[in-house]
Amino acid sequence: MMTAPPAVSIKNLRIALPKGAERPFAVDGVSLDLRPGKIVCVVGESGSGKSMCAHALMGLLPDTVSVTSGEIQFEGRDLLKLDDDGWRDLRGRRLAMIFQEPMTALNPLMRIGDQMAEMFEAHGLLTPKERRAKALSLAREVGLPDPERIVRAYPHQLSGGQRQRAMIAMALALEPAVLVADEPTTALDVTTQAQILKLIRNLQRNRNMAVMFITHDFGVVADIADQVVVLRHGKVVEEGPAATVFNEPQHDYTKALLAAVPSMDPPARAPLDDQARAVEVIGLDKTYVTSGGWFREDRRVDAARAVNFNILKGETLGLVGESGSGKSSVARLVMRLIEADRGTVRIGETDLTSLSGKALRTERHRIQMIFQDPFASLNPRRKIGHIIADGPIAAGTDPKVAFDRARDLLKLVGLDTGALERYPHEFSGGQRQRIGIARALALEPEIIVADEAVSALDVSVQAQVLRLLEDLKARLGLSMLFITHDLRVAAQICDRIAVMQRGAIVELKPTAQLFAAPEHAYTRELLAAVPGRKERAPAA
Amino acid sequence: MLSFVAQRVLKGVIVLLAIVVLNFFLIRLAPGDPAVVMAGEAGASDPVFVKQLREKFGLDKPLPEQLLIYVKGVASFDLGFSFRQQAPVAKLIGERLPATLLLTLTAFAISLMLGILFGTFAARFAGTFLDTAITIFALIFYAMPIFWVALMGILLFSVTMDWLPSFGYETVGANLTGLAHAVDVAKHLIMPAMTLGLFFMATYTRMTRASMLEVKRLDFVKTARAKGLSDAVIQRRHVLRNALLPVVTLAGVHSGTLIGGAVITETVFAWPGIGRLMYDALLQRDYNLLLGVFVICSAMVLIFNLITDLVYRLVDPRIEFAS
Amino acid sequence: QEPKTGGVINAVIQPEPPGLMLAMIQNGPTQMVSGNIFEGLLRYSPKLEPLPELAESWTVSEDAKTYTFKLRKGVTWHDGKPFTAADVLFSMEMLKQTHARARTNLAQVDKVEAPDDTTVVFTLKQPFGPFLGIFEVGSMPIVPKHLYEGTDWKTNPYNNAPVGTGPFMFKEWQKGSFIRLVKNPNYYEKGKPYIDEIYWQIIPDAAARSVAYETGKVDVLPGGSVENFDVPRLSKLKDTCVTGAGWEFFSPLSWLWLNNRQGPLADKRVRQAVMYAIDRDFAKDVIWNGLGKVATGPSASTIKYYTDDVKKYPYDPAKAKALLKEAGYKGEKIRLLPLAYGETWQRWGEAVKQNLQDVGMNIETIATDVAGGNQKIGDWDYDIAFTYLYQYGDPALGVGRNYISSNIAKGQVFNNVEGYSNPEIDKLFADGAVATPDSKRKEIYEKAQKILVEDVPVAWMLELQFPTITRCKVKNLITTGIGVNDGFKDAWLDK
Amino acid sequence: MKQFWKSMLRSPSGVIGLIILVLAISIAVFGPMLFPNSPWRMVQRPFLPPFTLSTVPLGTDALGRDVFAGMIFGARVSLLVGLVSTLVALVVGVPIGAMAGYFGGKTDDALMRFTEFFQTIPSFALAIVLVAILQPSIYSIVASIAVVSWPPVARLVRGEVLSLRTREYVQAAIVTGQSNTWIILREILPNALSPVIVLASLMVATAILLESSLAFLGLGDPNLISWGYMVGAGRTVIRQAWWITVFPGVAILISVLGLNLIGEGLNDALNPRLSREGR
Ligand SMILES: Nc1ncnc2c1ncn2[C@@H]1O[C@H](COP(=O)(O)OP(=O)(O)OP(=O)(O)O)[C@@H](O)[C@H]1O
Ligand SMILES: Nc1ncnc2c1ncn2[C@@H]1O[C@H](COP(=O)(O)OP(=O)(O)OP(=O)(O)O)[C@@H](O)[C@H]1O
Ligand SMILES: [Mg+2]
Ligand SMILES: [Mg+2]
Ligand code: NI
Repeated sequence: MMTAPPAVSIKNLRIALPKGAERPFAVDGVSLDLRPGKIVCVVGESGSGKSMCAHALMGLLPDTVSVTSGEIQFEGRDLLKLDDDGWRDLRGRRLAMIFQEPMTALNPLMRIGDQMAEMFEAHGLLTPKERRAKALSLAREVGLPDPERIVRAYPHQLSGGQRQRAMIAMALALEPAVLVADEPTTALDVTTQAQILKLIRNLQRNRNMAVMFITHDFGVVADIADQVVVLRHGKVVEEGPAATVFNEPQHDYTKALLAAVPSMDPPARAPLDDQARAVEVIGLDKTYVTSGGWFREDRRVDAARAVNFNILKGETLGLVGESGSGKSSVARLVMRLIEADRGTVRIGETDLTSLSGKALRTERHRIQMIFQDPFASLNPRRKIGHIIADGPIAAGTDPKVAFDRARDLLKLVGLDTGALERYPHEFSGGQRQRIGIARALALEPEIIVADEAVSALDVSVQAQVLRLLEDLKARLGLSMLFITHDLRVAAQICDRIAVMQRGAIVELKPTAQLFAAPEHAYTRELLAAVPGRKERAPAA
Repeated sequence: MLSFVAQRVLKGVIVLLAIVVLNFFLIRLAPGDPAVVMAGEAGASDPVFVKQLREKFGLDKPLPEQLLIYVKGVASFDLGFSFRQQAPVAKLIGERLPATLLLTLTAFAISLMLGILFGTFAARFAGTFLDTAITIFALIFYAMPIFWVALMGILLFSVTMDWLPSFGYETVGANLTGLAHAVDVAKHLIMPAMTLGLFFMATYTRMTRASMLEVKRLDFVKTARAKGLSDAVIQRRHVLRNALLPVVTLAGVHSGTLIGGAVITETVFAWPGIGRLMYDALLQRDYNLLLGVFVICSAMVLIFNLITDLVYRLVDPRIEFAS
Repeated sequence: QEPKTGGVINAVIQPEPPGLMLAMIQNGPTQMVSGNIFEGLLRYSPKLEPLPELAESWTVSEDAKTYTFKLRKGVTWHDGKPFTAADVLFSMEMLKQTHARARTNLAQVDKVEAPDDTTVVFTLKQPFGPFLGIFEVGSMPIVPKHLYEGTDWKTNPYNNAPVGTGPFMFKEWQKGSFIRLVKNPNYYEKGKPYIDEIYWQIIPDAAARSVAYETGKVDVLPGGSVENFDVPRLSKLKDTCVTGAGWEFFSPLSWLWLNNRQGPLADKRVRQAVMYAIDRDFAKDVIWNGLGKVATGPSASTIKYYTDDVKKYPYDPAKAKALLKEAGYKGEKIRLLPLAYGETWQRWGEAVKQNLQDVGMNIETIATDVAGGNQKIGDWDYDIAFTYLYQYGDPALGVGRNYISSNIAKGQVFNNVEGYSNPEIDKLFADGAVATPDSKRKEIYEKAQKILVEDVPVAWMLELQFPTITRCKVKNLITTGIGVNDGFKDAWLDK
Repeated sequence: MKQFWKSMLRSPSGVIGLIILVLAISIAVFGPMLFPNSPWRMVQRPFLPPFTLSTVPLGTDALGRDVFAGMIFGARVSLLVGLVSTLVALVVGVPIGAMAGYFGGKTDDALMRFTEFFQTIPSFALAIVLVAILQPSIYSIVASIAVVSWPPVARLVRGEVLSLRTREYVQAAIVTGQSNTWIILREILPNALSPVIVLASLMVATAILLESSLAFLGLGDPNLISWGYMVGAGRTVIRQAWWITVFPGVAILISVLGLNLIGEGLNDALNPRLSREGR
């Protein structure tokens, strides 16, 4: 099988970035082959040039970048020498692509079916009626429920997974020889992700397609890759069959990446039963109502249904569940960023839900939050020093004291004090998240709520931040509510884990117990969906 | 949908009521007494006579009472009586409204059509000479005072070339009917509508251009390209349609400015619309008439807004009829 | 030349009249259009001699207190009903309530009677010199009794479709576009009018009016309908005739109200300085295109008993400066109100401001529209204000009202708003109105003029003439002292 | 800030616009000092064509006043009206929009109805009425223009704030216990600024034109000369003396063009998608 001639052969590809970019070449001397019936996974940290390779292969590079050398051989031609018409002919018909963001990759104003039919229209195939019929059968093929209805729906009326299925249907419409999938599941929750991965795998096998699959998630790679290519700073650092790369990584970078993948085995933890309660959440209810109109009924979402839990001093409680299950809503309710319909949140002895205005403001320092996106959570126009010191200053601390403390905090999270005078965009993602942590600590809180605090980070950076959190928590005796959709992360950091589904907590148990003996069906489903469960990161 | 329209109408009525009440006082703040103006025109002034006039038109009553009478009238679709023109306000406005609607709607259509056309071109050839040329061309009409452009148009097309009539709504005394009449009105309409429309065209050109460039960058355009669709289809079906949405909303919001801009256009081209009526009413302190014009104009703007909103919502399936 | 019958005339009317019911609305454009629909008892020659109109003849009693008018027979209203003396009596009653100037004039009348259908007798309280001068159509239009008696005049439907006895009948008014009058086929003067139809075109913008004339869309530009600066160019167009005639009855005279009550202008010397400081010849030549005349005093030269044997105020900035110095003027701020009647007046305001500033006066222009300006002037809240007023042929009608102290009444415009009060002048005007014979009146009014010119209660500027521009084929348009207002009665088109 | 100037100077339209604006402003500021002749003084015979006399290089108007002096003094008023009324509109519109967007709910509803009130009355008509009521003067003109131009600002700011309010850094500020005023001023507004600045550059242009339209209807400040006034005043004599309108007209055109170019440049410079393309 390995001897089959490559469908696509990228040779020595070099793509130049415009002046002023962070490095001169997005991709520098990359060579790789895609063979029929094989999935090549391209992995690497964010910005390593994965998407650039994919786009070059589809001839969809942005105007500002250009290929300076190399070739892409496909069916005996060099794609880089193709003219517009040539490209148009190949795209869709012979080369197809699935994009990362299923929402934005579909035209919001066109019905799904029409967008599928366009595939045929673009190449002048079939009559309009046949196209519609074909769209319907495609929808069925990718397992979209109720296909008759869905082809008439607009993208926003579909769930993320459904949209991604529609994208896949489109990509497969003309049975292309090569499929390029650029992080097709990153935006999806684990259960949906697992379904989509299975779908791609099956379709690819059935049609003997060559697939280039881009991801940063080693779990995913472990699940589907035949061949793995590791990119770093635009260069291939390692390449080989999946098993080889996983089990005998050659390059240090690959090793580091693999080491950083958290394991599903929860480490042993000291019991905390004798500690006092830091947070008590009693019977929280929250329902969002969006008025419908257009002959539609109002949309009601129960984001929290009788949510009860408490966190002991020094404990980390994990809150997991698929996307949309209500995790963030609970976090915001606990933080009093939104108002609960019912229920009480108690911090120590204080009933937070009964406070408002100034009284609330003065109590806020006791519970702080670390936000998901390290960039989005820092005001791009304020210096780090201010970002950290603003809270204490608002609470009445003398500015000089507050800045001194900010300096100490930066040291504590491992940044040098020069950072005080810089702006957020001058830091890396991991550094930014550290700033976020420093800000949360500045108010000397008793409790920290971390809502997907590490999801936006690369595995390697993620590992660093998690270590830091553990360390700080132990040193400062904090309690933590740790929200994540990543069960691997949860396994590593939580004392107990609560599983949420449709606004309700369905299971709450010490971590080891939960992983060892999930009781609720949903928990089991969730655990099963974690990609790469079969393989073990060797360093774990 | 129905409840949405009902809600919007209700809110519109509230805004209109506010307009009535506030303007009622606002207009009366202006120095100048309508009775004195009228007496003055007779070339004499006589206290007894002025008093008679005030009584006749209820101007001697206390303001709150006058307001009450007015609001009651408006509630029963009676906009009051014009002291000055001695006719019901509704009738006076009714006579002028069709002309204004014709002018503003045509100008609206022209500005949108040309604006979108040029904007599309500019976006398509962004950064090239054509783009710059279009931008400058559009800006010239935007940067020139309407009254000046109008006069230039008259000099060029009426005086020098003698192609188009320079004033009015139709050829007076020609007594044309049917198609000939329509053609005649159209000929009269071209210049005013163009002058007014070209000014707004600039905004839409720029808006369309920016919006197109923005949409062009969105992922689904890449999807479309990945399908192998031709450029023309991508531009039309994927880029333009999405790019138009903000332009249409802006156009709705702009309608107030458009109707306001008609005051000058109507003046220069002697177009018998309500813009001019309003200005004259102001000069004469014809309170009821002025208020009436304001109410009607605002109602028009509200309706315009509602229509563009509805269109927007129909075209864009994402929007729910949230209030 | 023998008049020809037929043809359509397009004339400009500016601004659009608010209504055409002349008895109730008397602004300039209304008079101009409705002067052809309604008629008065008399009309006046350019020399201001009374001419017959609805009244065929008239006699005045010995004691000058009884005026008997013989009405024309066989006159009908446009709706076919006969016109009789009852209509005249009714009109007098109605006008007292609807026509400010008629009301003042009729105050002299003790009673009006109609011994028969064709005779009307006015009995005055005392002799009133200018009485025969108050019967022109704009001052005293005769309205149909049968359509107005017992109705609410304000909402009478005939306000919008007026019915008169005049040579033209109202046909159609498209608001904002045009007013259309058609020939009255039953007009009592046989053969008249000659013109079939008149379209009064409504074009609000001055430049557009010029273009309309230039492109042949209109044939008549009545006085004031184009900017003065454009007149020389238009008059050079071929087949174009320009005349300044037709304003004799009105004799518009422009002046600056000077607030005699307060501030620097309370000082006669400062007021005289204003007269010296302003270059009125410049205004005449540059702003008014050489039309009109520099005024010498309160009376226009076309008015009875005018005299130029008064103190002269030539343009003399040096003298003005000297007078100001003498009066001790220290640069106090003086507010100037221009007249919001368009470009010409705006320019004039600017020029006068500049003139006054040149002699060291500290002028601030206050802009208002007409209504706001009237209010300010009426409330005496100004220092200097532009105006122009009609003089109606006789000093007792159009001159005295602005200078006698009994006419000082706050809140009113067009009376003695400057606040000039001089018992001698009061007496002279009181005597002048009732004095007989003519030579006596002449003596009185000449004396009054001398005193006023010395005191400068207001600063007289120009006797205005508004040029009427027509195609030369429009003949006989202006034959009387009231010009275009009743001109179409005799006009004809030389095709 | 440095970044901003860099990207600003990289866009050619921005540079040209800046040059024009700087030129116009220096004429407005220094011109009258170098050229102290009053533009109202009648210095030569009326309708003197341009380029005939070196003392009145651009000819004279209907009263024999120097067109060149008018241009220089006019720059002051036109630019002042444009800039100040825009500033006032911003001062009114930004807080209203910010409050509506930030507090949402009833506050938003009330403030937006209020805004709508000003937006549905045809803006020019409202400006005319206001100027007429307040009597024409530079103050009332600026005020009226500001009154009709703030609603779009408020709407824009509201939209921006509405989306910024849910940003994580704003929430971070809330949970650290900062006050609403502080959050609006420090966290939200600075980030809503770029579209506002772009809009403002267009508003300056609109204000200059609005002033000229008011002057055309005779509602300008009679004591101050502006380009709009000159165009309006010369319009009726354009057949005899083109120069009276053409010079100030071109001046308006160039200024508005310049401001628009700046707006364009700002748009490019401040739009992260454009300026950060490739990072
Ligand atoms: N402001 C809102 N208005 C209406 N519905 C909302 C709102 N915020 C969240 N929702 C809905 O509430 C549900 C729970 O949302 P929430 O953000 O709490 O989920 P989550 O578990 O944090 O998901 P994710 O993993 O994607 O962050 C979802 O269905 C979401 O669509
Ligand atoms: N349009 C562009 N213009 C200039 N530089 C770009 C452009 N798009 C991406 N780059 C740069 O090219 C490099 C490679 O980007 P690429 O999108 O291929 O990364 P990636 O590996 O797909 O990362 P991610 O996992 O975040 O999607 C990065 O340094 C990026 O900043
Ligand atoms: Mg990528
Ligand atoms: Mg969440
Ligand atoms: Ni992930």
